[in-house]
Amino acid sequence: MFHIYCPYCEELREEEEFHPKGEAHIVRPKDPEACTDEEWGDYLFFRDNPRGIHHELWVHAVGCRKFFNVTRNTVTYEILETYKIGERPTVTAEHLAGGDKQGNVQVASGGQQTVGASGAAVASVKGERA
Amino acid sequence: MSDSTATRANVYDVRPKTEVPAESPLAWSYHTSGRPSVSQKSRVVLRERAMAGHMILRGGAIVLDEAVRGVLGFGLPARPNTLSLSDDGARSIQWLSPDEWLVIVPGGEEFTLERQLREALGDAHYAIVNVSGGQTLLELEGDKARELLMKSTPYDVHPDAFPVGKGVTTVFAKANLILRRPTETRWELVLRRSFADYCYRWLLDAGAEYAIGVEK
Amino acid sequence: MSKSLKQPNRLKEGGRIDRSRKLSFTFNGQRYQGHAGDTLASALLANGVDIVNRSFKYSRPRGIVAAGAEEPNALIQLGSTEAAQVPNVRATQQALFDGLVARSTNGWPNVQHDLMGWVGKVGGRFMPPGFYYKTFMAPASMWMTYEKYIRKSAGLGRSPMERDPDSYDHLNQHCDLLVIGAGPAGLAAALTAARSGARVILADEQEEMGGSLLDSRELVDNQPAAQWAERVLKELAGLDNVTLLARTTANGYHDHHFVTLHERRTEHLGETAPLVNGHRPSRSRMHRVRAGQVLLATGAHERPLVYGNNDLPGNLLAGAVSTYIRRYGVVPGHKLVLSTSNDYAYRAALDWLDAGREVVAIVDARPAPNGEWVEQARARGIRIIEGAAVLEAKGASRVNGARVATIDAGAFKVTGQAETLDCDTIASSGGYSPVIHLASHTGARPTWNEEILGFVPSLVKGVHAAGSARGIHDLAAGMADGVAMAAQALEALNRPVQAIELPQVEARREGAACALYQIPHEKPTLRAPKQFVDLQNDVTAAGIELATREGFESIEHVKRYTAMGFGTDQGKLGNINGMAIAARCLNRSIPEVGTTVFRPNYTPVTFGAIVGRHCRELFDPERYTALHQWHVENGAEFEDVGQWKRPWYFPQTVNGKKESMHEAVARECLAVREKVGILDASTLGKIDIQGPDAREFLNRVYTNKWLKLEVGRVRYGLMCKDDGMLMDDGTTSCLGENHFLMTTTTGGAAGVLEWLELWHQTEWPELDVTFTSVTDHWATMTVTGPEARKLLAEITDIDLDRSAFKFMDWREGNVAGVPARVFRISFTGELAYEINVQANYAMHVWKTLFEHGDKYGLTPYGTETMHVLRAEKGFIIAGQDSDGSVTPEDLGMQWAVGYDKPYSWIGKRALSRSDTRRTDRKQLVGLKPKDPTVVLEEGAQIVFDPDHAIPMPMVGHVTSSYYSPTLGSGFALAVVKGGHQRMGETVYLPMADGKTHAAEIVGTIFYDPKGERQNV
Amino acid sequence: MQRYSGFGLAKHALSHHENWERQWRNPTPKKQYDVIIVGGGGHGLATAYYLAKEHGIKNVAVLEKGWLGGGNTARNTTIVRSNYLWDEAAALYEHAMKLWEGLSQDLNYNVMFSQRGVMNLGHTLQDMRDIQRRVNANRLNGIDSEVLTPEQIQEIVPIMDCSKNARYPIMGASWQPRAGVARHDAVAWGYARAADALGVDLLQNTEVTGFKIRDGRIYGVHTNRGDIEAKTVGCVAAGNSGVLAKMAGFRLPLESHPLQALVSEPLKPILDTVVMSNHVHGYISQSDKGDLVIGAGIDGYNGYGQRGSYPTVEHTLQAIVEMFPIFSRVRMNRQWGGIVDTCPDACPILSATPVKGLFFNCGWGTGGFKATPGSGHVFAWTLAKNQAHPLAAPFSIDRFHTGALVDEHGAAGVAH
Repeated sequence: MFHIYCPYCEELREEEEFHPKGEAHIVRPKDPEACTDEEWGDYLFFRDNPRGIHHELWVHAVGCRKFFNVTRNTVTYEILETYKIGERPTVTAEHLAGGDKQGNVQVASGGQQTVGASGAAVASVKGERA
Repeated sequence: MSDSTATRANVYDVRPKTEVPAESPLAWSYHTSGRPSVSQKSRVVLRERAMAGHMILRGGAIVLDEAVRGVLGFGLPARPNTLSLSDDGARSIQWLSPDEWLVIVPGGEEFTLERQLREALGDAHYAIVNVSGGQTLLELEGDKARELLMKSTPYDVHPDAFPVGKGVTTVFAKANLILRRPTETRWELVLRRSFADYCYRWLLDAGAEYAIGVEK
Repeated sequence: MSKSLKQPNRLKEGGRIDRSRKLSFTFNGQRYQGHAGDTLASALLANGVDIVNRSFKYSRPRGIVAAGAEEPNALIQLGSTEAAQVPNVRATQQALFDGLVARSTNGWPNVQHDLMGWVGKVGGRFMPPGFYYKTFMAPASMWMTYEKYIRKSAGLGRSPMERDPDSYDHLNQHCDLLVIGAGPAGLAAALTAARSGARVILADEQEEMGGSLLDSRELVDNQPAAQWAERVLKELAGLDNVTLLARTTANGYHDHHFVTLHERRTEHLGETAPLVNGHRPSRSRMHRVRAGQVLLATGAHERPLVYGNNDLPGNLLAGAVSTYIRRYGVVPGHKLVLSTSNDYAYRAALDWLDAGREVVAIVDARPAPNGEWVEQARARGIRIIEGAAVLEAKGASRVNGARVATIDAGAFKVTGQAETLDCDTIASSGGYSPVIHLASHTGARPTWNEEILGFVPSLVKGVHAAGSARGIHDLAAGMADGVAMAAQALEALNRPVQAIELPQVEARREGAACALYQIPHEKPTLRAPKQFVDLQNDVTAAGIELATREGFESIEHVKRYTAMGFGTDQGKLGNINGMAIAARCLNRSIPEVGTTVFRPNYTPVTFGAIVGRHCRELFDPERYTALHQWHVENGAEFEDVGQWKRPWYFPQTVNGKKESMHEAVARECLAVREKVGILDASTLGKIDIQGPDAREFLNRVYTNKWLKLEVGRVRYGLMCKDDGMLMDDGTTSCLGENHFLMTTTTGGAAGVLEWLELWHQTEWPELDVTFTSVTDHWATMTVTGPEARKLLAEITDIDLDRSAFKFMDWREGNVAGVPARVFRISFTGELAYEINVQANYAMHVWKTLFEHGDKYGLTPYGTETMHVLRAEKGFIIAGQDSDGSVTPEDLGMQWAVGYDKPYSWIGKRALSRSDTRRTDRKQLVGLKPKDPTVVLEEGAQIVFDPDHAIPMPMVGHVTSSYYSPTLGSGFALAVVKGGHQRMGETVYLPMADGKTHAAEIVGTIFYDPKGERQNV
Repeated sequence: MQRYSGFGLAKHALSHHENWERQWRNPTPKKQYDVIIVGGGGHGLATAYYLAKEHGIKNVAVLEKGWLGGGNTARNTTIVRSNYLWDEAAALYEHAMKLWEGLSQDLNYNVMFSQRGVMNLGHTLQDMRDIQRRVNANRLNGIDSEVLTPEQIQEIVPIMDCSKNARYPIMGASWQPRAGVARHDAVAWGYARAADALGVDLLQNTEVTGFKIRDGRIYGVHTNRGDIEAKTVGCVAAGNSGVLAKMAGFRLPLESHPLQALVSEPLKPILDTVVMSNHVHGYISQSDKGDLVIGAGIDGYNGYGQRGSYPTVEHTLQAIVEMFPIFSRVRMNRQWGGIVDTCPDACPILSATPVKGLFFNCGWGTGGFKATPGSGHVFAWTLAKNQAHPLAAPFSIDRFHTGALVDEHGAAGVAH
């Protein structure tokens, strides 16, 4: 059971209070009518589904009812940061693969869940790029 | 998209002007599950504070804080998951989310309060929703109250993690509720009406080993 | 009888049992006696019971092997009454209580004389691993018959056949540091953390805390080691920041340091929870622990050696021998042969000798052992056979000899002439495997450590292991490690560390152990006497060899092909031996063969404990409206809608006979159509929407138009997902220029609110609007029927004149003296008023309506009547007439689709995809059965050609179907391919009973098509 | 291939089992194959077998990064049924069912397919509508399926609580007598042995690290054991499909989720059928070894960790004890998780891809095991003919663009 830092409640809460809502940062096309069927289908259904770092949307359903983003390793399940809607992640697969800060990832205030990515997380991200 | 006009809302008093029989959300529960009496052996005591006024405030903290201070004499709680209380403890405001608070006042005050707040808030962006019929408040006391809560909610109720003045929305058995600690010895549970019977039966069942009693 | 009460193997003194308290118990129908402090296993051994079970596959006699969680054989059925039965309890973990009743789980007619044993002996050779994959195939039709007999021999214990009389509960715990295991490392760690002020939980699975200290030969501070444990425990018990949980097994390590601890609260007291102050406590309790850091001090399990007939009763783990002697005062035999690969096991021989019984020999696989205990054994005159091992045990129902010879372990060869030693007990030790189960639950793969000849845990961040659990088996070093690891955990918590002073433990010189798993035999493994690896699943070394021979080379394949490690002990004793054997066969090293992964639970846990209080009446919340009591008192039958209990219909008793549903519904329907009915509609979701952008928001989430809805007006709306499929529907009223009240379906309420928040928070945060659930705040009563106005007029101050209060208007005023919002909307097609009042006053208003309603024939109706009435009007139920593949257009509701709204509302774009543009989509129509007495089955499939062979092309199905008392016939709503263009055509519904119904496709409105009745 | 039979077993017993042959070879990879199958689970092995057996394409390699049958084949709850709602899904699963019915004999490997019947309980009026809809559809599609009353249910499963006092009383059920369970590992091994015997190279510990793509066409794969060429590549790697798609440069409409299951300790036989309830959310059967095999729905978040959240296990057991109160004292032995690739419509993808010659068979969600023979059979046809098998055609990736989903959600038949 995950322990998730709600960036609005500013504390760690049990997973039972949250609902996962799939991949984060999916933007609805500005002009849907101008989309082809393929573009519209991509928006509706196609996902990155990475093995490793995943940015995902959660809602603090039994709590403040706010949606927010979670950066989580889908293999180790380690949560690397959580951040509010409208913010961008500071921990990304590219960032971690880059290397130098992997042991001690600094995150914007309030968003910090756990400091640093585990070796396994880094390895899996690297593996994916190899 | 937004304009700066006042929130033009439908506002009116949902309380009857005349004496009309009213039933708390626990009326059915008392009828079917009864109220185990409080005895010497009771290490947990339950008490309903029925028919209070419950209001949801939505809007920006700074604006609302000023209005609330003006009307109620005390401000919004400053931090997430906390509670502010009037001096006599009869009125409270609880943080629910960055733009949402729960105000609980003695029954009958809510409509006046809403009118006064709306007046004070003027053109600001805010919302006030009366939810008094939709919830009720239970008080829990006794030396086993904390253990009873540990049986029921995954939230940490240890005094280090849950000091006086804290209040959270969290999971309670298979329902959810607002759990707060206004004083050293007292816990408060704000229940949704339709789940109240389930929560009550849960409390009686889980509290049986502490000889839980229910005060009238 | 009197003989069996003697406890022949009980020592005169010693052990941690309470000799003053005698407990009697029954095993396989025989009465025995033991003492408080015994486990069932120690009591059985004390009484000289050798055979405790029969093995699963070969039905061989089996005795007790171990003293703890790793025991594979002594699985018993507990319970004297049907309801108290517990299957597969490990006798080594069951505390003895007075009156305990147990029996073996296998053996027919009994474990002593088992007929299946004969089958196992003769047939065993025909049952190599995987034998069932290779046979029982011909003829194909016989498999189910074969299987019937295979199943008969399945299983260990049996399920109770009655309800559990006990209850279970959960306790949610939080701590800074969870220490698992209260042995030397765990106690040292817990004390360190406790003195440092951290919130500590210390859990230990045994009846008594102390772990190996309880049976150690070593002295701590020059006193028996157990005394130090007692001192530490006493201090910990006095600290507020410490929770001690004995009899509590950490059985699962879940994500982010969430650990489940199963506390057996009463299982040591009786087979059901005893009364305490007039109340029965929970039988066991699951602590759901969220820990900041976790320290695993779970110790190690001794590995047995794998030799011929190593499963005969009388073969024990060396450490178990010591435990039984020192902790329980029981010597499980008279003449001992110890076969070992290491020094530590020598304590078994020394303890045996101290107990006054004969040690025939110690057979040590090492060429020249010389550790301190080895020298002690020599000095005490024990014969030590060096460079040798036990090749096989002799005996029929108990060991009566051990064939011993020198071996070359590396070359896997017997090098000397075998000698048979006369003995009744063989203790063996092949080394110690750290208990890494919990660490591997986290997904971390353990790694092989050649130095300690075992897997050590890999640890994710926040998990620490100390002492034997990570291969530090030395007592002093293990305690020091406990302190060090606790300090490491506290540092991770940013807590200052208050160091503790470690006690004095005399250093003991210990020789190196050798790697030894399977003992070679003169015969090749496939022909040698059975050498068991996994005792519970009857997996032998030969079986593993055969698996590798057949190409099963991954250890996972070997395990699955042989079933090794799939028992209730999850291979605690056998897995590493099995891997070593596979490695030998494949000519690889152990880590090359693979690693060993464990899953929760560490030891089995009753379903009840996991379920906790969430069963029976508390399985799932029942949600009630404010009028529930009235419904109950007026005889309502209820329908489950989500978690709500809604009145389904109100059967009346007419002439002493209770109405059927059909009769009640017919009466209720006619009452509404002809007079007036009342429905409790409080369960509908209600969302208060405020803000200057509320209107724009509605315009985007609903398919239809909202910008011009006036204050005082109500509109029906459809909500789609962005794939264009209908999601929910309901009415929304304009309460103020910036204030709306949305209603949703009963089941959709929570989902719709979250949906609105999702779009607002993530996509359109610039819109100034808020959503608040007021479902529970308002009670809703629908008064509907031709007499509705007259009735309501009696108790309201609202002007009900049709010109002042029009259809699809709402008004506020008082009803029965209670402020109310009244909505003139209709789901029945009749004149209708939905009265909303603050829920605390609902019962008063409802009763007042009945006080006045009698003369108008006011009739309460439930959801069934509501369905009939709405279907007659062609009103849909989202989720019944639609199913996630239905667009508003499919429903023929183009009138509720704002094609020219400027903003591309949710669902709009999807309606123009190629598939949603098809003209032959399934479309909602009405069906009129050709035979008016027929009520079509809901879910009946529709075909155009009833004579088509199976498979028949299906073109749709019936979504709603009822008998209409108003029309005097059955009628239905259905979806039919291209249905909107097929009015008047006939379709067919072939049913399971062989009948085929014919029906005409008609419009969806069966009653009052112009809508005049609701608009009066 | 050494033929298996009862007589053969007896003969081997007399020679102390010293003469059993390998069930499959351990070959070294060739440089080039006609077809490469990525993924050595049940579906991949079945695909290879049918390619060789039905289409004469024997120069085939199955690349498995771990051990054969080590993915969901090894971790599922072994339910086999074909009573799906929509014609397209029902046809595919019924095709599989028919192959199941002769599979042990076809493979000369007893996969212990046990047709002990599967029951889907209904607890609400809407459940019953859905059940009737599905059962009627099944019947007209030629699939055995019927609606049971609570009395009939009680007769088949006497130990279940069918009383009116239950929180959600049982109102009825759908019942497919031909459905049942099979021995999951044996399915992979049986296909492996049979495919190997036909000349297919089963390459274990061989991980695909990339695709060789030129001008939008595939011509091989990179692996940890070197490059291997093939003009046709089929990916059948549940739990890894998204990762493979990314390597090939496109995305799929998939999310990978944990799906948990658990078993009790072995019990004497007590439950003869498979009982499933979508409403209280749990399903249960008893294996031939005596374990109660139990599962529920997927965890909501993406996960490749082969484990899920503990509350899911709690809720599942609550449902089981609600249905079977007598199991309260039975003990849970082990729990584990698989990784299921789920599509938005709860139906699989059997499809060509934007890369010519590269095909994907994925997205089976919780339905993978039961489809194994049908999936392999249909996918082999598709690979052999470079054209979708008629049963596969509705399951192309295109449907997520046109909107022609086969929506098994809400059909009460989706879970497992």
